[in-house]
Amino acid sequence: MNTIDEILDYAIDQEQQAADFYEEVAKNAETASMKKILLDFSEEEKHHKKILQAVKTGEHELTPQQEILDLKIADYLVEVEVSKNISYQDALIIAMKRERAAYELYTDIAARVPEGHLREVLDGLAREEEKHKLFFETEYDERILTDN
Amino acid sequence: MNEKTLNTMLEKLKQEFDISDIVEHKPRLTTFTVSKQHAETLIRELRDREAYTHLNFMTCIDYIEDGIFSLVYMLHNYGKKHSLGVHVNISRNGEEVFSIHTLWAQAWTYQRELREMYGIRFTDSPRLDEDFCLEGWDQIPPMRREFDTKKFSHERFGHREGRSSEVPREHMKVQLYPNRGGDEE
Amino acid sequence: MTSLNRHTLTGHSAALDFSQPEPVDLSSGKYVKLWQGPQHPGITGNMSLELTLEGDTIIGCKTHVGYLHRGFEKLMERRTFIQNFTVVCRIAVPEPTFNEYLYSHAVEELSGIEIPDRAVWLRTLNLELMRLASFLMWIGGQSGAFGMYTVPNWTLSHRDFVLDLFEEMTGARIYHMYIVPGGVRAGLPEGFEKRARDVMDSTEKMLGQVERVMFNNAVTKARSRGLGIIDPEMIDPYGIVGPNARACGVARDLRKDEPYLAYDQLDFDIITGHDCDAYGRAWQRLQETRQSIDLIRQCLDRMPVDGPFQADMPNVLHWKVPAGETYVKAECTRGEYGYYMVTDGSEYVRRVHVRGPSYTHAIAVMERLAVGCNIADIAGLMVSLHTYPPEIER
Amino acid sequence: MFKKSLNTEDTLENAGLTVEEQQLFSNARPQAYEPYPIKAVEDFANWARANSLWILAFGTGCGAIEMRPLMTARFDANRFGVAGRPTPRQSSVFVIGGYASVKTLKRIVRSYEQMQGPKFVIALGICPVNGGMYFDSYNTVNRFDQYLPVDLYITGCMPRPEVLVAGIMELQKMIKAGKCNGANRYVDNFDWYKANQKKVIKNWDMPDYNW
Amino acid sequence: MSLRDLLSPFYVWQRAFEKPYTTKRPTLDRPGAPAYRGFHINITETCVGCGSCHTICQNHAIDMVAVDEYVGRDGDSGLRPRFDYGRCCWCGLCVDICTAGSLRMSNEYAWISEDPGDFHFTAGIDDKPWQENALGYRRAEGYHLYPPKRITMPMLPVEESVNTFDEVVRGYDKEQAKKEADRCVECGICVATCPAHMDVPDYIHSIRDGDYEKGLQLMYRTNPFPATCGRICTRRCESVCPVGILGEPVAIRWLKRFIVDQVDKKDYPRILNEPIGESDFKVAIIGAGPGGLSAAYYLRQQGHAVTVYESRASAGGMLRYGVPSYRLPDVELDKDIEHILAIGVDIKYDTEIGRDISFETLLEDNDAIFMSTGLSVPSSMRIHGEDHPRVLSGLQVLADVASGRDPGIGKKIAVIGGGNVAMDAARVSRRLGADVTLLYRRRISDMPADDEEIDESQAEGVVIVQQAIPVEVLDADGTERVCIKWGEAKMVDDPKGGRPRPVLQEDRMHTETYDCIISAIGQSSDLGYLSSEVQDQLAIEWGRFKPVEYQHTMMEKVFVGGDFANRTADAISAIEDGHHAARGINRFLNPDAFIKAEMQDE
Repeated sequence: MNTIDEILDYAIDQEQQAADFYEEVAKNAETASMKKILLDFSEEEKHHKKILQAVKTGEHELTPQQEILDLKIADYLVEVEVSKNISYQDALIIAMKRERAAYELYTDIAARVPEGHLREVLDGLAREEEKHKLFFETEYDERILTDN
Repeated sequence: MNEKTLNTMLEKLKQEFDISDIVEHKPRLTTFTVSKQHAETLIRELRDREAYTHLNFMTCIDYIEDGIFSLVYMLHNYGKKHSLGVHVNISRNGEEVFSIHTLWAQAWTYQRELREMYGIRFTDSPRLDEDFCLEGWDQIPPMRREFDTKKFSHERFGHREGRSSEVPREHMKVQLYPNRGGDEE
Repeated sequence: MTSLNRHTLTGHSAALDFSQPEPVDLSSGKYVKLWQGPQHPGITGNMSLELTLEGDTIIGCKTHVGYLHRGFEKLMERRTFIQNFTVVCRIAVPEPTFNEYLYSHAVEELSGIEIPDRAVWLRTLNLELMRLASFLMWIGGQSGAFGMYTVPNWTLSHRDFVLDLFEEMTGARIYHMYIVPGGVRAGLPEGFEKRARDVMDSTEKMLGQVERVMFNNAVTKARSRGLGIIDPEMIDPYGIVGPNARACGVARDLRKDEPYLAYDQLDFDIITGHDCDAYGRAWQRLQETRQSIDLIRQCLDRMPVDGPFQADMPNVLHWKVPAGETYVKAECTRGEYGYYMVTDGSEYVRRVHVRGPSYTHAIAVMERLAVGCNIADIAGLMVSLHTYPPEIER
Repeated sequence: MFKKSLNTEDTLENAGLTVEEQQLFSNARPQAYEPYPIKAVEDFANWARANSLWILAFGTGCGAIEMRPLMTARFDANRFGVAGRPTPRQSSVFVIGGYASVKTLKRIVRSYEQMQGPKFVIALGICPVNGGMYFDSYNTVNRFDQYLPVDLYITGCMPRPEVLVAGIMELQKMIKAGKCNGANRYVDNFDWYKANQKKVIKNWDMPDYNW
Repeated sequence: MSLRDLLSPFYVWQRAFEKPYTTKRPTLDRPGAPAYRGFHINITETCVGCGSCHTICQNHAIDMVAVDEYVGRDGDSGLRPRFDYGRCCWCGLCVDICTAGSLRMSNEYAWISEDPGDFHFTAGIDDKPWQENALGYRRAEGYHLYPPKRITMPMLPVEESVNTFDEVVRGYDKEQAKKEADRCVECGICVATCPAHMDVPDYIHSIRDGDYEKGLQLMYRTNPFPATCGRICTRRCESVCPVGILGEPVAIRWLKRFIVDQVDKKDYPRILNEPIGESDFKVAIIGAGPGGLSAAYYLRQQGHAVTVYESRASAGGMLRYGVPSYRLPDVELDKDIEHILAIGVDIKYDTEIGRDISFETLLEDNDAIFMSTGLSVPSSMRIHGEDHPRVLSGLQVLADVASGRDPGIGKKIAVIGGGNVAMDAARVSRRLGADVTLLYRRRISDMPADDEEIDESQAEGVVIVQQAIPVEVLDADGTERVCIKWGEAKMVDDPKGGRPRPVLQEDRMHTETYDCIISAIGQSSDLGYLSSEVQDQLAIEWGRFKPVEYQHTMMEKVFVGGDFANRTADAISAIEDGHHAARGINRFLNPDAFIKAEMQDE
């Protein structure tokens, strides 16, 4: 992974994998409503993928300097298992954790490459994942942590 | 007024004129009811003997539910600074009443007004049938309670168009929850 | 007083002859029937006099009222207690606040509401200002009726300065709607006291000038001396009250006799006169105007500046006053003004009767005093009795 | 001595009068005002009219109370060419002082019809507009424009002398522009006005047109 | 006649040298006094359209007219006053009574027009020159036309209440209730806001009249749980009560309770005397909570044979097992439930669908089904160590206490959560003698719990720690104790809007040991009794039902309501769901009658 295009391709691929993952879980979900939720997640990932593709063609720009709010909800939750009757809460936890992992990955790599355009792209990708995480964390905060 | 003298006087009036429903509303105002046949003498006696020389006013209350008019003569004693309200109940159906126009100069004006506003007739009261406030009045006397002034005004004088109002509660029901609430189908 | 009582008790005085004059034979050509008013500059308010003349001497007079009849007593029976308070002031346009006070007082008395001290003083001040404004207009009217139009220009302008005070205090010039059942609607605005004192000073100065040009005026004297003499024996049989009675030497003033509001804490004496004619009544009113200025100053001196101006009130939207009956009265510029109120425990008043002093002054008294007058003096006589037609017909 | 219209088709009935009285009163209809054919002359006439508004001294209701300050020193309406006149014959402006009771309305009609044209009506306060304070009273009319043509309304209760001055200035403007044609409206719709008047004035014992 | 008398008139010349009285430009130089009562100004944003101005106006000068931009705002009738200046007498009573304080008057007084039809306008909507006027009449401080303050409710003193499960709120006496009822302005905005659309102004009116039987009848038209709602309702009505804008809202809930308190239970049949219709239909109801019983009550009135299936031993659902008796004594709940049963509703206790009888059988045997099984499963925090035996659920503690069992909480406990269940758990624990610390991740002002609950629990000695985010449960010394690790949070504004969100500050962690931790962070539904096919058919979304019109689901015979079918999850919403479902079931069972009636209407 040396060129920017390679990195972007990797990121795009990661998003596709995520989308596939949710589709797979949805397939096994027991109720139609949960299926729908998971397919929505999948759509969300496909949307992310599109954004990255746009970055690659230059139609969209990453924003490496942007400050993204970190609610730190994902950090302290337990890992949950994927199952047939997965709840909405657990689905959100899985999603948050995946986005967090991706964010950490890009941040890690970015720390190891020298300063320059490449690092900026990696930082930008990290920000992008952080945004995704915030999206799910906000959802969790709104819908799950109602009385808490 | 000294309470004792007041009570003495009322006691005397009770014996002489059979007054009833004595109510002391405040230290300076007492009212009672007297029958029509005693009333004229009573009022004259109050004026000449008890020094209730001032007629504050004379008016009428319509108790439509009881079918009576209650005439009120408010008399005042300047020396004792005390007022007496004399109620005389008469039937609402055109019962004729004695006149006190010989006792006070302004009395006939009150009687003329009561004739016009309530349709009460006072025996021998001067200029009784002259118009007082109204002119060409073709309805029942307006102060009688069965006369609906708003309805009459609306019918005869009309109102300017271009007005319409909503009741908040009904409006909200129609707008926000037409199928709900207490009105069962 | 003693002589008065003797006469009314025996009932043989000429004052007790209230029989209507014999109708005259108009077809004889000797007499003329003349209507004065309602559209006539020499009439107080919107009313009319039906005069029978022999030459230019009046031999018969009938008062016609009702041109301003709005049926207040009926309207009040179909309005709630709070709604009525806005209606009553309309009963007497030149002097609305007495209606407001008496109506509010009657309602308070029947529902057992005690108004706070500050409201008592504000009401007293309000009523005295009203008295002053009303007298100022009256002086102008009396002077105008005798053909001198300078004085009205002075007094009406000063009345307007008093109205400015009202405007500041109450939010309106004419219909103040300030005295509300339960108290008053607001305290005094900032700087009011100073402005009120200025108006009092200038008005007092102006009254001195009025005294000189009107009361020492040869024409006024000639026209008003001997005009409309009220026999003191007429006072009780005709129900004459207020300055009209006091000018005849009868010391009766409700502010003193049956003190209401803060009048028992104010320092004043009943003013009486001895001339029973139009001049005497005018002089009486001039002195009472000055007394009123003095009372306003006393009110301003002693007005509490803090504290509530409204009693604890129920929700006025569905206010039910307990069943009861009362008669409350106050001394207005023309004498005893009274409200007789009967309630039946509902949200509406059962019956209100408004007793205005003009009821007898403008009809029974006027019809008697007019006889023998010159037609030219009838306007002056009418004004000298200080009558307001709207309080007659309501 | 009395104008008696020859054309019987176009006369008034005067049914409220006795036969004897009918002989005494005119039965002619009112006539519309025709402006001068030359505009400059009419404009000049309007200018003159606007600057000599003489008000009929008839305090019909509570609005009359503010006429006194208006006519005295403080607001001094005389400087606008306004003067009070004791008789309708000399007056050009009728100020309706608020509510009109039925009894007064009869006198208002009579006074108004006696006024010389061109004449204008100002209605003060809320009551002539839509009944105002006395919208439910059995003795006051609610819409004054049903009975007489009104040129200008000044709302409020009460309208202050200041706004009376403003109203008079507004009226002057309208007159100068030749827009005040209430009197002609009255002539044109005379029967309608008369029917409305008779609907509320039940003892009609005067001529149909008081000229 | 003296010479002096002849000369005195000439004295007037002296005034020729004084300043004239005349105002030079009267129309310009003389604005109204600062407090002049002129034309109206209405701040339409603040106005809620309660119509008090319309009611008080003795001249009928004010019309309430719909203004589109305000239709549908919360606690707003969507109407605004329109003034007729052919009527308005400038008395200002409308300003005095204005509940929102939005109405005032300008000191502008000139409005001249040739057209008498001109003189009306909607203040604040129609453009008028005085709209921006800063001066003019407004209600003076300390002047009221209705009492702004609420009648204080008698309560058990804290030292007593913390030791007993007796009801804390003692209820008004007749005098107090009448005075409180007097404060109502009868606008009816609360009726729209109340989920059940109760006739609030009408039953408050009946208190003023002293006619409590009529009040009870009015309440039962829309709510068969007045004794309950009179105690524990979330009272959204009070939050929109216009009287509360400048003062305190009318105590609608306490007044409702007062009516019920005045009527003896044994008089209910005589007073209410519901006519029972004729019907051959059978309706099954799953869950005897407020939703289910409400539906049963209104369905039974139509004459249907109604059977309620309840998994527990008593009816009432969350009202019995989730609400402590110091807020809602059992006897009061029974007053409501017994009347519902008294009109002929059949109830089968200890009967669980899916275990004792299958949903499919029920579906087959009945003409319609109403499901209202609520939210019975406590939510999990999903933090490490949560399955520690000393971590209890709030619901369980409350149910234990309600059933007379000892929940075994110990002496020093922590409660996690900020909702009403958390408050209840905390206050119950106080009554059981424990020292209670309540941890909440946001601020107290963000708590979904009732303000009164928060205040009372604090008064009773519950220590509320706000902005505390639990991150881990740890073992403590001994099996009877447990440790919790929590971190302080700071509130950060959400750039996308919405309320501020708590963000954990990792450098500010605390660890504390307790006898137990009660978790009360929310509940979710247990739909285990429904097969996944049925669940699919019912189209459940986001873990909750989304009924269509009249609480109907996508399944022909099935109607739903209550906490798992609405977003508000309170008793009054469940009651309305039940009532509305009853309407829906009637329409569903008798479609012809309704179509006919609707056609007649048109």
